[in-house]
Amino acid sequence: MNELLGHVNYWIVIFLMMMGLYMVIASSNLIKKLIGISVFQASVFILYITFGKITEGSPPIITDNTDVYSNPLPHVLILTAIVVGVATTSVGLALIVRIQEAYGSLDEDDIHDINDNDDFDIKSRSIT
Amino acid sequence: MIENLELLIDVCLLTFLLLIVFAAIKTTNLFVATMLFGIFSFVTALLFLDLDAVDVAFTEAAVGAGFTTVLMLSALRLTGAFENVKHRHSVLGLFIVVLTGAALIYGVADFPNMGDANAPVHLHIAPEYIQLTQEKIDIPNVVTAVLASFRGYDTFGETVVIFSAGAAVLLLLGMGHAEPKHEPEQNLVLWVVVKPFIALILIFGLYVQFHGDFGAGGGFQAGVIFASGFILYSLVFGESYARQVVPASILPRFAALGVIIYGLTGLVSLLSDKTFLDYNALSSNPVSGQHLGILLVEAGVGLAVFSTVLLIFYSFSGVNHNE
Amino acid sequence: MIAAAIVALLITLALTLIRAFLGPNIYDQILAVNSFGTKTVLLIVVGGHALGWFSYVDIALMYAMVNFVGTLAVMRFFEQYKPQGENNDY
Amino acid sequence: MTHLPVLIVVAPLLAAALIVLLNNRKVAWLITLLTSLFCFYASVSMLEILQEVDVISYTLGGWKAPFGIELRIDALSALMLLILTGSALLVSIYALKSVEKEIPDKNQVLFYTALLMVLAGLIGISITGDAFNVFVFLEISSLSTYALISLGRDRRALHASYQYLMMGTIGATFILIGIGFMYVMTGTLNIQDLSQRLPAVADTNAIRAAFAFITIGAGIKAAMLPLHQWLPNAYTYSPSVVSTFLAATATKVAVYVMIRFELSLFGIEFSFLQIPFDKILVILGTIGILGGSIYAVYQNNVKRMLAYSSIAQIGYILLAIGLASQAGFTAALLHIFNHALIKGTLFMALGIVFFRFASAELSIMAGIGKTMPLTMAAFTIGGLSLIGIPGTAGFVSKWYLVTALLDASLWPLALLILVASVLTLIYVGRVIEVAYFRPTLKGESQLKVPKTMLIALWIFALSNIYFGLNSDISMGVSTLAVNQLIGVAS
Amino acid sequence: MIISILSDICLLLGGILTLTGAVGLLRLPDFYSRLHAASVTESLAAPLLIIGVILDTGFTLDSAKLVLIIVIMVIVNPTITHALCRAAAHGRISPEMESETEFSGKESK
Repeated sequence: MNELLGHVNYWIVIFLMMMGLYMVIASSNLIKKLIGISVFQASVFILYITFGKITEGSPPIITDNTDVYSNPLPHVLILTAIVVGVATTSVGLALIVRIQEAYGSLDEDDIHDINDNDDFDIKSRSIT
Repeated sequence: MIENLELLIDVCLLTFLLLIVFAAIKTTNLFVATMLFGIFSFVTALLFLDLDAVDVAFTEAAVGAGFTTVLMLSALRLTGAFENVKHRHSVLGLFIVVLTGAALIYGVADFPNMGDANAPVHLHIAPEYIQLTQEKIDIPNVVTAVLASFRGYDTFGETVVIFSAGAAVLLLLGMGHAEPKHEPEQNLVLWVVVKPFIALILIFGLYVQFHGDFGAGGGFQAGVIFASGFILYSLVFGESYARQVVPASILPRFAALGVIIYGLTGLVSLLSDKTFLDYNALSSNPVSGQHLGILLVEAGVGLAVFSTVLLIFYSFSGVNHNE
Repeated sequence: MIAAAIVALLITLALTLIRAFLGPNIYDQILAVNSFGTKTVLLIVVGGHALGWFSYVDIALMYAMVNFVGTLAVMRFFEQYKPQGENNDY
Repeated sequence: MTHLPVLIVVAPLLAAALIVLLNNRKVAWLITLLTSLFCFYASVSMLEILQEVDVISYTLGGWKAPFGIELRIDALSALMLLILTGSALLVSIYALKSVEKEIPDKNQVLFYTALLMVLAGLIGISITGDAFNVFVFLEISSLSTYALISLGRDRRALHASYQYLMMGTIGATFILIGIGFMYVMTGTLNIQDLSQRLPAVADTNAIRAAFAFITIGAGIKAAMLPLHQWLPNAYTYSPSVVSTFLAATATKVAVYVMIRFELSLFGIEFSFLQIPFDKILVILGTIGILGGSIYAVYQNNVKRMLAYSSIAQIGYILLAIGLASQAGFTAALLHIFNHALIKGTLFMALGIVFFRFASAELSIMAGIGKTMPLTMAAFTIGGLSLIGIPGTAGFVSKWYLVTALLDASLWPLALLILVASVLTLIYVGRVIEVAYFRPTLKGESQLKVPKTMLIALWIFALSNIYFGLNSDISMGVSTLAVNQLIGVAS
Repeated sequence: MIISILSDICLLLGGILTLTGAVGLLRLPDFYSRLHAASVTESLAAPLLIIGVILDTGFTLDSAKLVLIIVIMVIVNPTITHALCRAAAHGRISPEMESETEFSGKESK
């Protein structure tokens, strides 16, 4: 019972990570990929916070009521990581907006086709 | 009893997360996917709260559920692409995912149980942090102490990350400008409700900024909350009014100023031959030096985050950014 | 009693989530998501009180604000949104 | 003086912020130049200090090591610093005219900001003694890199940047997972502390998984062959200044991360005895060398050709590490250094071609050996160095690599290096043939090549020859670094 | 004693109300009735639950903030409902009625 419940967070979080990663790889839409990567990152955050938890512990804010505090370090790390994550997301979104302007599509397959066309154009120009 | 309840909430929330992500994978509508991501962040934040990570929950709610969602929606509006997202089934992708999952499960297998007070994580550095915070820094919130003092260099890096994100978005999209055509339609009910509400948000932002030593909060959260006040204003009354209140051109400088405040606070210690970010040098009394240092640093962070967040919002909501 | 309220809220959240999945149209989903947000605030208040979460009130306050801003953003950008073939649904 | 370790990171960061505050193009360039000059000075003087002490340690915030963050500069870090700051200095001289030409006016200030932040991020990674800090600085450099790449004129630059963002973020998150796994088992983040605490828990799944995740994460960033998809496009479509700087530094820092984690943190014993990591590296390296070189032969865009060549060169470095011998490590570090010189030269020369013709297609380069003699001469030196002709820097590192291979009696692989050199000869030869032996295209632009660009290019090119003839400095630092690595680990 | 009983009653009522609201949200036939179910129950359930908590904590700074949350929710919920309803009417979602032709939400502006 304890063994199972003690790791249940980890199992579910791993499953979440896998789903996030799958979303990145399997969707052809750029925005969905970005959502996927955010989900992937957020699951890693949950993993970290799970490390820091102590049963019956209280948040690492010193009060007179208790002596058992959860570990503050993962919290600090994840605060940093969340900010990094949102920074990445905003840069990604900015890129997406520009890609939509430049290509008229947000579908990865379409973009690859257009890129191949561009390559072909350059080749044919250089031959003639 | 309390532990069981905690565990129950924990498991329920995790299940919600799974369902939400599953739905997000399934949906072909980007609008829906974005909103699902919004509640994903909400539930994640709630989970953090359940796992004792108050500050993280605060940040995730402000940044993940609030700002990221607004940003994604703005991007959706700019791209105008909402629907008919194609699915593709990638065997290679599935293989990579399963491989990663297998590696994770393999690695997690001999982790200590969740919540085990005797896990190595809780024995090595964490107890010293709690003790040192009480002795040398003397503020209740250990997370703030570790964030701003023990690992202040990381936080400096984090401020720079936010700043560089602002610079990157500015490079990509420019500041944009408001266009009356895209202003929101007039809605009297909203106008009346929102006005006092904005004041409330701004006051709350200030409270979070200066209350970070004692409870959940700090520069990051305050910066985002403060910015979301202006974002709200812009959403309801229109871009052009918001830009009159806080001009876009001033924001990059504010953000830079935030980074510089942080950096200079660190550099001051070099003058009295202490190392970078050693706040003991700021005052004759080490403890008050720490307090002052944390205050200054949080102010720098708050300023940088506020201006960057608002700047990014402007960049995304403006039009004709790329002439 | 407070435990019962928490359980009720959890079930509510689950049901709301189902509505968010089912749709059938975008407005239903917005409604469900917003309602989900509100219920989360309630869960924080009630759960925070029952489990003694630290400074849960501040967080609940912020959630309420974020939920409001988020939903308004949805409404605002919704003006540009033209669902395809919506008339066929109803 | 004692504060150099932190100033070398903080100076470019604050300078980046200052540039935004002042918001003037010329001033921005000047600040960038001065900052990189200062960083170069700092890294040289720290190299001097390292002649006397083993390691420079700097505790930030006045908190001693496992509690606060520590900066830790050993010979390996110093070598990286030398590469980073040296390239940054040359690139910032070069940038003045190149940026004026390629980047729209309104973006130039922010361009320099981003460039400085990339520099600061890479420096930060190289000197930090804290595992999580690596992640933070990795992201500082990456975010700015994404923006810089997207500034290329071609719309494909945007997509290349997006691809890099996706893969880079996955890589960084993998590193984060790895760090988390190590943290769970030991409770610390300080690299020094970790390396002492790891042996006690080395025989657990978690540590092995951590090893795998960090390797793959760093491998993505280093464009290790099966994980290389982002690199060719990113290098091809980014502005010249950016591709020069990235080609000279970015992937090497990722390799540095790999070396730092695998050799000094996990330790040689764990990496090479408990896990057959050496064999994996040899295989990946070999695939990288062959794959990269063969791809390069088939490219018509010279920038893309060089990008694939970079993948091959990463293969050489990984192969050398995989030998798990002192000679192998020395060869690897030497090649990291020399390859920075080589690729710096080649991409700078190409940048000048691009400056004139706004294209880096092979066909455009017909006959430019006559019209742009200085540029193409430098390109030729770089090309010869890439092939490994005696008298150039490339020869030195390849010589050491082949010797190390023969020491390990892996003569088939030594033969393979020869084959790869022939492939290199083919693709470099194609460019040189087109440039010198084809008739000049008509209607070429009369744009004069600015002196600053040529000066920077020639410093790079001559250093190829200098370090080819006199490898005391590079050899000395590499040997010192290897001795420290092995000493620390065993 | 009385206060704690009162608090329990509030919590219980609030819990039941949210549940009914959720069931309504799930089961009712069209958007407008679902909106109705969700928003009306919410406007009552939220204050009830929070008052239940306030009664239990006693009067501190926290309870003042909780009152603030009630105020926010009571103001914001109807606002959002209003905005959503308006948007739906503009978006030509029509309520499900006995005779479909009687009402169409077109152009209520």
